[in-house]
This record gives sequence, C-alpha cells and structure tokens, in this order.
Amino acid sequence: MTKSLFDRGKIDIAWCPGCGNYAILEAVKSVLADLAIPQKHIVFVSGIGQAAKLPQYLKVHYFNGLHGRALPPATGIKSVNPKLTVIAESGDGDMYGEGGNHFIHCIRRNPDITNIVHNNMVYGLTKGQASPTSSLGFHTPIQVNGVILEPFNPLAIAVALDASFVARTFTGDPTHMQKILKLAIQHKGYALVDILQPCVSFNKINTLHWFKEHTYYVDSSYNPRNRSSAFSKALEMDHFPLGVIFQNNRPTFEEQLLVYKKNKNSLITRQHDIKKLQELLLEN
Amino acid sequence: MTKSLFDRGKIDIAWCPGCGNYAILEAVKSVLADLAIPQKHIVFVSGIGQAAKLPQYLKVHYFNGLHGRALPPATGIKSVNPKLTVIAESGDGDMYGEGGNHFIHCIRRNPDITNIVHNNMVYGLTKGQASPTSSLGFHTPIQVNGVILEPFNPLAIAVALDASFVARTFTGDPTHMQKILKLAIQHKGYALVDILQPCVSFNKINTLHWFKEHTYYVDSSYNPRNRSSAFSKALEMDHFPLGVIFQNNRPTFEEQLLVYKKNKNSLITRQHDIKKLQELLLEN
Amino acid sequence: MTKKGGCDPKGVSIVLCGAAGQGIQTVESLLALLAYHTGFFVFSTKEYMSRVRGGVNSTEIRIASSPVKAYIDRIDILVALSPESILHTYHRVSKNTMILADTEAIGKIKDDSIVDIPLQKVAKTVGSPVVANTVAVGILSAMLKIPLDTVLSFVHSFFSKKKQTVVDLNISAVTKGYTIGKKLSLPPNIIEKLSSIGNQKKLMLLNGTRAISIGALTGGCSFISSYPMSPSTGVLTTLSQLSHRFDIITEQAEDEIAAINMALGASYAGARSMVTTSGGGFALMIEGVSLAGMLEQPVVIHVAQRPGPATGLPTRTEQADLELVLYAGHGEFPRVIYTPGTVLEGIQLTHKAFNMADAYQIPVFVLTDQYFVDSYYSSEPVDITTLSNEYYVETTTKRYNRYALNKSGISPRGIPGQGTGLVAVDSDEHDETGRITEDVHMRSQMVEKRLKKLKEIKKEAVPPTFIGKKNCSTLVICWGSTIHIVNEAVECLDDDTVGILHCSQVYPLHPDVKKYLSKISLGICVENNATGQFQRLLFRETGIMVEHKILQYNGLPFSVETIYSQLHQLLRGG
Amino acid sequence: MTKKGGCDPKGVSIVLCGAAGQGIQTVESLLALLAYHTGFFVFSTKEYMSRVRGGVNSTEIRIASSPVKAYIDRIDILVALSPESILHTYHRVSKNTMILADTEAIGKIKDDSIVDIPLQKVAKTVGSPVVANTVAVGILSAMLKIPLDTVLSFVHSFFSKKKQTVVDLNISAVTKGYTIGKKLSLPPNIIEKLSSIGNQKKLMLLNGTRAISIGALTGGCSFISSYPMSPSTGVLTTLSQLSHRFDIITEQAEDEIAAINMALGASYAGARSMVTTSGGGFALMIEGVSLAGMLEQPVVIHVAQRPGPATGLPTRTEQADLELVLYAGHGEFPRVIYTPGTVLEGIQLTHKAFNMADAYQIPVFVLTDQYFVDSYYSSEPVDITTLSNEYYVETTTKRYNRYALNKSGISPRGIPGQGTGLVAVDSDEHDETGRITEDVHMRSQMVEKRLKKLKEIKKEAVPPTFIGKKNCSTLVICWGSTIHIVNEAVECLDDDTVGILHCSQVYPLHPDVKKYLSKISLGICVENNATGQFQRLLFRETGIMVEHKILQYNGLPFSVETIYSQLHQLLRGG
Ligand SMILES: Cc1ncc(C[n+]2csc(CCOP(=O)(O)OP(=O)(O)O)c2C)c(N)n1
Ligand SMILES: Cc1ncc(C[n+]2csc(CCOP(=O)(O)OP(=O)(O)O)c2C)c(N)n1
Ligand code: SF4
Ligand code: SF4
Ligand SMILES: [Mg+2]
Ligand SMILES: [Mg+2]
Repeated sequence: MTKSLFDRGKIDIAWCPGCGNYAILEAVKSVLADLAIPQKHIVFVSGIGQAAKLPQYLKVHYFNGLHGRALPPATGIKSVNPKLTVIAESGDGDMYGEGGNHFIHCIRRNPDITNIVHNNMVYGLTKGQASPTSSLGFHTPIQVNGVILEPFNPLAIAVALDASFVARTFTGDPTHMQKILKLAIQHKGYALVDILQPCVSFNKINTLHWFKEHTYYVDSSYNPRNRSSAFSKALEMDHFPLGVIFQNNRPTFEEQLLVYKKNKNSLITRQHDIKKLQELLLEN
Repeated sequence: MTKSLFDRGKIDIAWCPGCGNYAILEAVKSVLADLAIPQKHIVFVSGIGQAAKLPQYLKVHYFNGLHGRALPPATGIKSVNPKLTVIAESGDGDMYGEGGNHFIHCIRRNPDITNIVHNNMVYGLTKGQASPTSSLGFHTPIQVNGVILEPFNPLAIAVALDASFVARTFTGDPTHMQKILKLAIQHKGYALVDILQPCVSFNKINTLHWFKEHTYYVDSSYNPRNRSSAFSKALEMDHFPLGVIFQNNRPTFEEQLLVYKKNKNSLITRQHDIKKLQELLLEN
Repeated sequence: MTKKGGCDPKGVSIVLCGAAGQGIQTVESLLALLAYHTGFFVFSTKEYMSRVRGGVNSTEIRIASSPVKAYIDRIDILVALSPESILHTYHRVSKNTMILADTEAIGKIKDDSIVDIPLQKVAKTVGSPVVANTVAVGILSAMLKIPLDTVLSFVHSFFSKKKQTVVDLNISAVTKGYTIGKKLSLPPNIIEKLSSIGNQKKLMLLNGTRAISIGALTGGCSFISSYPMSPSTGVLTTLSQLSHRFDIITEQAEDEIAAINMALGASYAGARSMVTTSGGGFALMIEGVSLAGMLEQPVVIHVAQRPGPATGLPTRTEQADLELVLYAGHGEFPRVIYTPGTVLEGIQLTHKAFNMADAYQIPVFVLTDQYFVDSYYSSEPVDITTLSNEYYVETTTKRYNRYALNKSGISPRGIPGQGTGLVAVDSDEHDETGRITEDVHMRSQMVEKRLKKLKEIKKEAVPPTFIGKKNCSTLVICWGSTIHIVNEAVECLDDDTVGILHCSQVYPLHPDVKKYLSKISLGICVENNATGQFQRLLFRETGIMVEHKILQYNGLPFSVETIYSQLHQLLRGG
Repeated sequence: MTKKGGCDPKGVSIVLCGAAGQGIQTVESLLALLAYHTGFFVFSTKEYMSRVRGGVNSTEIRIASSPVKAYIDRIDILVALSPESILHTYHRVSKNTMILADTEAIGKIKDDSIVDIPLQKVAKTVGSPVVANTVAVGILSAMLKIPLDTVLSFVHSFFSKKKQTVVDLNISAVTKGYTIGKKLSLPPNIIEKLSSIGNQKKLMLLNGTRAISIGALTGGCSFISSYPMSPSTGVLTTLSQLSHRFDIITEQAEDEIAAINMALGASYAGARSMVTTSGGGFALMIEGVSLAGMLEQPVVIHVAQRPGPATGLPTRTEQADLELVLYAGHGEFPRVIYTPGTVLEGIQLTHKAFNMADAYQIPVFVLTDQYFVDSYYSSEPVDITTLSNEYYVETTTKRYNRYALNKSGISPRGIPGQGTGLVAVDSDEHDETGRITEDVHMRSQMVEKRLKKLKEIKKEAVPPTFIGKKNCSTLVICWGSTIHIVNEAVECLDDDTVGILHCSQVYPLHPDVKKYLSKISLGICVENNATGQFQRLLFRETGIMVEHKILQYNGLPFSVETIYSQLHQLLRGG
C-alpha cells in the first residue's frame, strides 16, 4: 500500500510552519501504508486541540469528538465492531488533563486500540497555557509565576496501571516514530504512544533541540516486560528514554465481552428476536 | 483533648451493623483528639457514598459535596485559608472512579490536605456494583460475568504521581489505623490513606477475614523515601502491604501561591484597594 | 393533612413497613407475584431511604379484581416490622386499618387494636430467623383467601433454584403463617373489599424499569454504557442480566461523561445505543448531548428523575428535571422527549425513541422518575411482536458525504466499514464531508440543516391521551408517571365536566394539546415539582397559561387521595 | 448581501486582514492605543479562526471624534496582508474603499485601485522582517494625520520594556512608514471623514474581558479557578497577570468540573470566588451549578458564549446559551443572569454579581460572548470608587445552624474558623444544621426556603435601558453585546417612532420590561442565535410574544448596516 492513499491532496493545514505535528502526520501515513490495513477499517478518534486536528488531514474514517473525550468513543467503536483498527489521538492537555479519568480507566479496560498523544508540554490551540506535562517553572500567561504542579508522567502512570503497551518516541526521529507506531498498532490491547513534539509557537523551552538533548534510546538489552524496572525507566525525566518502555499480554476488553464469547462477528450484524422479547414480557 | 468532643451523641447512623466504617469513624475521632487540633479549624470534605457520610457523624465543619468531587473543594478551602486542617474523605468509587481526574491532579498540585479513602472494593450506597478496586472476576448485578477491568492500584498510581505521602491501613487494626491517620494529618502536603474496609452487605469476597489473610505490615526496615522500591511495594496485591509506602517533601500548593509569598494570613482577611482599581481602569 | 373524604379507592391496600435490610422487598415480590399468579390485579410501589440497612422504608401492595395502578394513602392492612413503622405510617392509618405487628420486633405498644403476629418466634421454631418474611407472606395470603395449594406451589417454584433445605424451610414457614392468618378475624370493611376480588386470566406484571429495558431491546438496543445512580441503575442492571440471553454490550463506565461518549462512539460504529442516568449524572452528560446534536449521532438517553438540587434525595421521586432535559446542551439542535405514564408506554416509547433517534439522527430522551421505575402493576398482556424497527444506515460509496445537504436536513447515514466511503463526524462546525470549516455560509446552512429536522419530527409527535367526556370544561393536565394517580382521583370525583389530558411526549408537543387546551374553561396542571415546569412548557408552546397547578415536592409521589382532595377543593371549594 | 443604502456610519474604518501569526494583533494594539492616546475615539474588534498560524483573520479599527462602539461592515481603508485577504473582505469592500496591500506578500492582483505598500521590503531595509507591522502603523498614522512626534513618543513608550535595539528598529520602521503614508493621496470621502476627527480629553479604553476582570476585583473577587476555553480564557489570564498587584488566587484547574467545585470550596471558606468558561466547559459545570443551588453557596459564573453545538466555532460569536444558563442544574433553585452590553455594564454588573451572590447565597451568571469580550472601545472615564461591597459573612456562635429557617429564606452565613459554630453544608437534602434528612416536611420547607429568595432577588433586578422617544410605537429589543450595534443602526434610521430596549439583566426580568412591551405596537427581537431564545424568555416572563426577530447565527457579530437594513425592510418594506 502506498502512503499517498491517505493523502488528502492540496489542503489547508491549520498547523504552524515548523510544528512537530507535521512529522507525526507523515509517520502515521507511512505506518498505515506499511501495515496495509484496508482504509475502510481504520477509524481515528480525536478530541480537541491542535494535535486533535490530525484526522482532518488523513483519508480515513474519523470521529472528532469533544476535548478530552477521545478514549470513550474509541472504546465504544472498538467494542461494537472489533474488526476496525481504532486509533485515538490528541494532545497532552486533552488526554492527560481534561481526559485524565478516561486515560486511567481505559488503560484498565484494555480495548485493543492505539492511543497516540502529541506531547508538546503546552496547550497549543488555546495559546500557550501550561499542560499537565509542562515543566516546573514554565511561564505562561496564566502561570505567571511559573508552573508549580508536579509534571504528569504518562509513562509511569501507565505502568502503574499495568497498561498493556507503553512507549515514547519523538518527532525529531521519523524512523523511530514509525517503528514505535507500528509496534503499537500491531500490539493487541491498549497501546500508549507518547510522542514528544515541539510546539514552535508556545513552547520556547522544550524545543526540537531541547528534546534532542534530553532524550536517549533505550538499548536493545532493555526488557520491557518487567513492571518494576519499567517504572524506574519511566521515572527518568532528566533524559527521557525513547522506545517501548513496558509491554504485557493482558486479554483485551472486547474479547472478554459476553457478546463475543460465542459469536465473533461484529455486534451490528445482529438483531434481537422479537419472539423472545414477547416471552420475556410475560415472564415472572 | 478528648475523643467525645467530636461525638454527636445518640444519632442514627446510616451504616449497616458490622460495617468497617464504624471503626474508621472511631479512629478518626481518636486521632483528632490526640492531635488536639481546635475543632473550629477542622474541615471535612466528602463526596457521596456510604463512606462519604462520615462527616455527618462528627462534630466538625464539613462540606458534603458531589459524588467524586471532594478534592477540588478541599483544595479551594485550603488555599483560601491555610490555617484550616482539611480532610477529604470518601469511598473508592467516589475517589478513584468518578473522581479519578481530581485524584491525579490533586496529587500533582500537592495541597496540604489528608485524603482518606474507604476502600471496600465495591459501590456500597448504590448497592453492590464493581468499583475501580474490585477484584478481577468479582460478580455483581451489572458485572454479571465478573469484573474484567484491571483493578485500580491507588498506591502505585500515587507513587507514579510522586505523591508526597502514600499509606495503606485496615479497619481490622484500629491502632495501626490511628497511627497512619495521625502521620498523614501531620504530614505537610497531600497525604493519601487508603483504608481497606469490609462491606458486609455487598462484598462477600473481601471480608474482614479475607483482608486479615491478605495483608501484612511493612517492616521497620522499609524505607518509604525511595520511589522505585515504593512502587514495587505498592504493586504487591496478593498480600497488601500496610503502612507508609511512600513519602517525600515536596513544597505544598498553598505555600507556592503568590498571595502567600509576602503575607501568610488567610486570603479572606484582605480586600482590594479600590483606588488601585480606579487607576487600573485608566491604565493603557 | 388534606381532606380525603369521598375518595375510597378500590381493592385492599397492604403496607409493609420496616427497616432497610429487613427483607420488605422479599415480602413484596413474594406477595405481589403470588397475587399475580393467583390472578388478582396487583400494584406495588416502594418508598425507601438512601441507605442499605436501618431507617424506615415502606412498600404498598394493592390487590383488586380490576386494574389498580396507582399509589393511595389509605392502608387497609399494615404490617409493621420495626418500632419506627407505626410513627412513619401514622398519618395514613385510620380506625379501619388493621395493624399487624411482630411485637417482639417492634416493642410493646399500648394499642389494643394491634394484632400481634409472632413472625420471629415462628421463624425460629421453623428453623431460621431469615424466614420471618415468608411467615408474613403465609399470614397475608391466608387473609387474602388465596388457596393454600396455590401458595405452596408458588413458594415451591419461587425458591426452586435454591437448595432443597431452603425450599423446605420456606414451605414450612409459609404454612405456619397460613395457619395463623386463617385464624385472624378481619374487620368487616376488609372482608367486603376482599370478597369482590376474583380471579383473572394471565396478566403481565411489570415495573417501569423492566418496561424501559424491554422497550430498549425491542427498539434494537445493543449497547448501553452508564454509571450507577439511583433510581436509574435498574435499566443497566436489567439489561446486564439479560445480556446472557440477548446480544447487548452493557458497560459500567468510569463516570457519566465516559458513558455518553462511549454510547456515541458505539452509535457511530453502527449500534443502537443508550445511557441511563439521573439528574446529577445527566448534568455531567450535557456536553455529550450537545455533541450528539452536532455529530447528528442517534442516541437514547433515559433520565429517571429524583429530587434535587445536587444530591438531593437520592432514592425518592420528583419531576423537576423537565426543563434541564429540554434545554440541555450548548448551542441549538432538535431533540424529542418522551414521558411515559404507563408501563405499556414505557415499552412503546422507548422502542420509538430508538427509531426516532435513528430516523432523525438526534438525541431522544425517555424521561421518567423514581415512582415510575419502581412501581409494578399487572395489566392485560400486549403483543409487542408488531413493534418493528426501521434501519436507516446506508452502504456508503466512494463519494459519500456524511453531512450532505438536502431538503430534509437528514443526510444519509453511513457507518465505518460498511461500503467504500469514509465516514467523518465532527464536533467542530463542518462542511458536507465532515471536515472543519469556518465558512460563514456553510455555518448558516449547517445550523439550518440541523434545525429544520424539527419540522418532520413534529409530524411524528405522539398525541396526548384524553380521558373524559368530549365537552368537559375542566382539564386536569399531567405528564409522565402521574397519569394513573390522576386517573383514579378523577374517577373518584365522578364529574362529567372534568377530563384528563396526559402527555407522554412533552417535546415537541402534538398540536392536539393546544386544541384541547383552547376548548376548556379551566385547566389544572398536576406536577411533582415546585415551580410548574410543564405549565411553563405548555405556555411556551401553546401560548395558553394553565390557571391552576397542583404541586408536590416532598420527595413522595402524589396519592390518589391527595389529588382527589385538591381537585375537590379547587372545583368545589372544599 | 442585505441592502445597506442609507446607513453610513461615522468615522473611518480601517480593516487589517491577514493570516494568524502575521501580527495583526500588534498593529491593532499599536494603532488603537496610538489613536486613543492621540485623543481619538476608537473601537476595535477582531474575527479570527481557531488556529495559531495561517488562515485568514481580520481586525476592524474605527476611529472618530465622537464615540464609536460597534462593528460596521463598511471598510474605508483595507490593509491586506495575505493573498486570501482580498477574497475574505470582498463583500465589505466598495468603490470607496482604499486598499493598501503589500503586493510582495499577497501576490500580483489585477486591480489598479490597489495601493502597493512595500511593508516587507521596508522592514528588511530597516533590519528585520518582523517590523513590517510597525511600518504599517507608520503608514496608517500618517494617513490619520497623527503628528509624527506623537507617533514616535508612543512607539518609544510601547516598546520601552524591550531591548534598545528593538526600540530603535521599531522607531525607524514607524518613521519609514510615516514617510510613505504621508505621500499617499487619500480619496476625498476619507479625507472628509478624517477631517472631522478631533482630539479628546483622557478616555478609558477597555474590552469586555478587561471590564469583567476589573468588575470582579471591584466586587471583591479573590479566587478564580478555571480551565482554558476560548473566548472565556481572557478573564483568567487578565486576573492572573493582575495577581502580582492584587491579592487573588488564580488557578488553572484540571477540568471545568474541578474549576467550579474548587470555586465552591473557596467560597465556603470565605473567599469571593468565580469561574470563567464557555458553552462546552459550562456544560461540564452544570452539576456544580446545582450544588451551588443546594449548598446556597455564592459563586459567580462568567460564560462567554461562542457558537455551538459541541466544539462549534471556537473563536467566534453567538448568543445561543441563554436557555442553557437559565435552566442549568437539576432540581429547582434561584439564580440571576446579567448580560452586560457596554463595558461599563461589564464592570458594574460583575461587581454587582459578587454582591448579589453573597447577599442571596446563589449562583450569579455574567453572560457575555466573544464579540463582547474581544471588542475594545474608548469612552468617558468613570468613577468606580463608589462601587462598594457589602459583606454578609457572620461570626458564628455555638448554636449556629447553617440553614436556619426564617422568613426570607436567607440564613446567616458563617465560615469555618470565624466564630465558635460549626459550618456544615450539604449536597443532600438537609435540615437546619446541614445534616442529611429525608423528612418530608423538612424537605418541603427547604425547597420553599430556597425558592422564596427569588422574591427579594426580583426587587433588585436591573431595569432595562430604554433609548428613544417616550411614545415610540416600535421597540427593537436586545440583550447583551448587541446594544451598541442596534443603537447605531437605529440612530441611522432616524425615526422617532422606533425605540430600543436593552436588557442587561435577563433573569429575573425587571417589571419595567413588561411595561415597555405592553405599550408598543411592534416589537423586534435582535439576537445572535437561530431560534430567538430571548424572545421565548420574554414570552415566558411577560406573556407578550414579540412579533419579529432579526437573527444571525453564522458566527459573526451583527453589523450596524445589517441591523439597519433589516429594520428598514421590516418597517418600510424595503
Ligand atoms: C470542555 C472544553 N474545555 C476546553 C476547551 C478548549 N480547548 C481546546 S483545545 C485545548 C487544549 C489544547 O491543548 P492540547 O490538548 O495539549 O493540544 P495541542 O493544541 O497542544 O495540540 C483546550 C483547553 C474545549 N474545547 N472544551
Ligand atoms: C454524579 C453522580 N453519579 C452517581 C451517583 C450515585 N452514587 C452515589 S454513591 C455512589 C458510589 C458509592 O461507592 P463508593 O464511592 O465506593 O462509596 P461506598 O458507598 O462504597 O462507601 C454512586 C455511584 C451520584 N450520586 N452522583
Ligand atoms: S501552536 Fe504549537 S502545536 Fe499548535 S500547530 Fe502551532 S506549533 Fe504546532
Ligand atoms: S453497604 Fe457496605 S459499606 Fe455501606 S454501610 Fe453497609 S456494609 Fe458499610
Ligand atoms: Mg499540547
Ligand atoms: Mg466503596
């Protein structure tokens, strides 16, 4: 399959020139093409924010929902039609801030979806307020004295929640990004991909250069199957490790649902038997 | 100070006979008396549920708010009047389910409050549905095929969030409960106390006996200052460790607020200077 | 207390009163089912506190030989199980009430009229204190003159899934109770009432919760995600129980926000989906309601009202969320609100809700309340096999546009994976393809597209139910759960000039509503709230201000007698 | 396009149009402030896309020698900074419009009438492309005949906090621009308009955001917790900036639910607290609004409307959340809704909101919209030192009861730590002490207690503003941000029979509103929404159905000309 299949041609893209989002868009296209998933089986679900505009620039199905609420519809979609490849993506503010409760409980639920978070450590669309991942001391028009909330560490929390796949990558390395995205989509179960992404307009601290200086690749000897060591790895924030941090093989949400125990077909092809309902009515 | 100071006398208590909540109520009274905090400086904040009724049975100030929303008002109260001892308490469903997002972000914010969670691994007040901490396979009227969501591990998540104080205790051991509650209230910063509490009406699995069999005390050599080892400790779920699991000394939310940088008095004693406002109006 | 003279509702009313955890519910189901299986018409409703043990709750069971479907104040037989029971029911007890009490349990009471029934003692002699309730059932069935055979065979089948020892225990308990009951001398008024009760053919026994749940399945519902909240949880529970037998996903979400957003995702993927909630939970869904409006994503929202504001009275009843539901969601988009009054409407309108949601791609509400969902009654069985579904999902083609503009405002709806087209739905204002746009003309067109659906929706409005003589001059107007109560009260009035208008669809209103209102000289709105929300809605929609309201907002349902006496006072000055 | 003949608003209108990130905002603030400091009356408003770079945005700056406070369609001078600018403003451009464009930036355009202004080129020669905007300011100030001295000293002070090199750069840029501007020959109509602009004494320049923020501080606000959401964020940002100078906690919450609940906690502890939000964020606060109603906890809620449903058009304007705000919250409890139209009302009513919230222990709303918060204008300075606050918190005694029942329904409010009493507030229905109760009588009393406050609240309603001759037969009715637009349009009509009624408090309505409505023969509601929500509210409250509506729901504010021509058409049939 070719990447161009997902191209929407000459369209106006609402991102700033130089924004890391472009690299994510390209990586996503490449990976979808590589994986050769039929277009009609790919659904993107996003929230609201700059990151959340990504599906608008792809030839795929999408559900562009509310700020912070990408994961619940993604879970709904996947459970109704498990044949679909469902990718929930949004920004750090959306997923970890407004959507924090869904982030937690979706990981517990473990639907077979991919969760891409464009982590630019700032609120882009609303023009530069702190996000949950903003560094301590980060100055913004609201945080006039600098951020005083401990930065949210999505990887550590995902490991604490026993997420079935936890990874980090970085827009500065498209190859790595593709590799990780591919593994995440192929992984059976919930897969978090936190992507460090520079926001050239509002984050003058965590720039492309800064990220290059403050990241490193986990080496090939690293074993992502151990939860405690994954946690220690995830805690590293002076230099962010890039790669698959944690992985396990928990059963997925859908496969444990009663409706799929006997019948693997999508739920939407079935109808209730009205005669059985009539009987139910008189049952007591 | 005597415990009876907090007694409300002969009142009707809405808990079931044999419920673990009674022990928590008694422990709370003892600790408040021991700490000799003037009654007029103690504010309880609760959500909704059986656990959340606790303040009704105490002679203290209280703000009995919405289901899942105890932590935000507690933060509001503490920041407006740091002299108050603020205790936010509720059930596991309330704090970790509906209130999950506040749980996360309150830990990041780190106000100097105590967060008591009555963890009975079930929704009591609404009659027996699964809570985030219910065990896998737990059967309920809704989870007819047993719980399939990975149990929420509050301690591990709190450690992942770098909470400033994380502890677990158990209604079966009042002395331990008092010890831990005391440390938590005395701790400067956000302090989580997860209390394992049997629900005799709806949780026939995690009974008093079961908890006795499935808990142990962390020993005196355990060092709660190491985040990685605290995480490993928190992950133990075959036998739940009891004690202070993690502790650090992050600065509190209030003490970092601009309003208290120069002036330590409660905010409510101050008024804006109308002349300065008049000047502001003409400033451009 | 309001005056109740003149209204003496039919049948026998048995009230069981005791603490939570004392097993009143077991007596309720045993006795109601037994009466139902015997062929009596039966009604039962409960009022209970927001706690698991203790306090004081009561259940009313009415039994009659013709349909009974409403709550009455009068108590013919009171079974008092706890000390507080007497005080709790004091204002409903008259000299004609026969009071049975286990004096061992409730303590000595200086009242000779109280008949002691030694439930605990008998239970203990039988073998276990747990079967005290079954003893009570035995006593009451003897009093109701249900043949012992019938009682025994019913108790047998009721416990059939339990161990043999349990069955045996209950059989001896009920038998012992029966013997006691037979010996009780009933006061003449009760004997008279009982004598008129005859056997009926096979009936249907349902409460509101079950009606909504069956209606949902009939409407093709295959997905429900919700968060527990009294009194709405029953629908989630019922559907979960039924998920062994019907293909439906029932998911307890982490919060109400997740619930509605999951349901919208499920709907997008092609399922017929719903949520069930109550006031405070619904408040959290309001952004999601607005999303449904914008995405044009079908979804059914069951809101079971309870008294607010905030947590209010979690287990009690009220009708004070009508306006919240009517105006929920920022921005402007169409919706439909059904307010079933009968269990049959509960089935039919929930079924219709799914079809309307799908046909018009809108959120549809089923608005009930605690009294409705928790009240059971028996009625003539209905044939629901005629309730068919229309499916509107189309197979997409390459050029598919989710929001194609056309005359009706209803764009063909595709779902992902079915067809070659791409299905893009968008929370931002969008163009026909579903892509974000800020074009001012497209914006206006999309607003108009969404709103013009209302025109067709209005044509499908359910007409109000009119009961009475064609030329009646007074109309008692009600909506939702109060219909049976109002009906019985008006029957009591026995006045040809008084009719009833019940709306089971409150928005948009059927044009007949206005017609009825214009013909009368006096209108009276009956509402379980403090401000008359439906009166305001009627005014908004018809321009007619109904003069009078009968309101109640103490957390309890109206009783037949209250409505009767208030109507009486209004119409006849006392 | 609607006909605009006959309405030619005063002053000069300069429109800057370009992509986001091109610095239009800088030109806006520089030019508006410069004009303001020169002593001109100035108005400016922006319409912008929901993106950070690119797209096409525009800002209108009106300059005149008497007050200008409203958006007009007419463009006298267009400064086109991007290729899309011409198309974007096409329908507003007439043969009288002077178009300035940096053809290097926008590309060749086959239109001789366009005047090329080489912003980029000049900026580069000066030393940096960034100062292109300052060059534009230079050109425009020369055209406006602002003396060069004034311009230079203003630019100096504007950049005074930056490095000297930055100041120097901008000084040479503005000087170069000035030279270019002086050479431009202006068309006679513009010259005429400009000639009438004279200098004024010290004025006050504010936008809605700043007005609300200053009003809040004036009302004693010491706590705001909110979550960013356009167009409401400005109030949080402004107060945060001011937190260096005033004692106020400004906290960015994790979500809107946290925001309102934090604010309620702060209020409970004794702070005057508020939140600022917009439609979707407000939808998430609705359970919290109901909590405020139940706790009787004062809180001020600023809702800056934007077009919905759902995400809608995040950065644009609409007035479609009136009903949502009016009916928000499950259950029944009183509230107040202010809808300031002028910046002065923005200050005064926000101040009043805090005092009303405290006096009646209720949630009070300040309902604005994007057009209101983002529009600046200069006006005569006012004295706000007379705006005093009344504090209602009482020192508690041992026997303190938070919900003591009394005639007014307003129980004395204590706060924890102040006095010897305990302060218990409760989301469940409660008794006088604040403890949970399920007592039916207490429930009724508490419902009545909460609702009866409305009676006193009504007495403090802000009267509507009437503009016109006493005996006018037609009334143009508006609320919130549209007042100045309507006012200028009606002035244009120059018809003694047409008056204006503006409501800056929409709920509860002042009784005068009904008086005005009853006297007229024709009413016209002007609303920035698709269904006429205020028309419905007027009907609900007064029983009078205003016949006509002028509605707009494309995301843009009304223009003076649109209102004029629609009124013209309605009144004179063309
Ligand atoms: C309920 C709600 N609250 C707030 C907003 C406003 N809002 C839109 S995007 C956004 C944050 C964007 O930050 P992030 O999610 O990090 O995405 P980015 O723009 O940085 O990619 C906010 C607060 C909204 N649309 N809805
Ligand atoms: C918004 C909202 N959703 C749901 C409810 C219903 N509700 C009340 S308590 C409760 C859960 C109780 O469980 P938990 O918090 O564990 O407390 P417990 O009763 O077990 O002590 C729920 C779901 C509510 N009151 N408000
Ligand atoms: S604001 Fe930041 S994140 Fe958004 S498009 Fe621009 S650079 Fe990218
Ligand atoms: S339901 Fe469970 S938690 Fe609630 S009071 Fe009873 S035993 Fe305790
Ligand atoms: Mg971001
Ligand atoms: Mg619990």
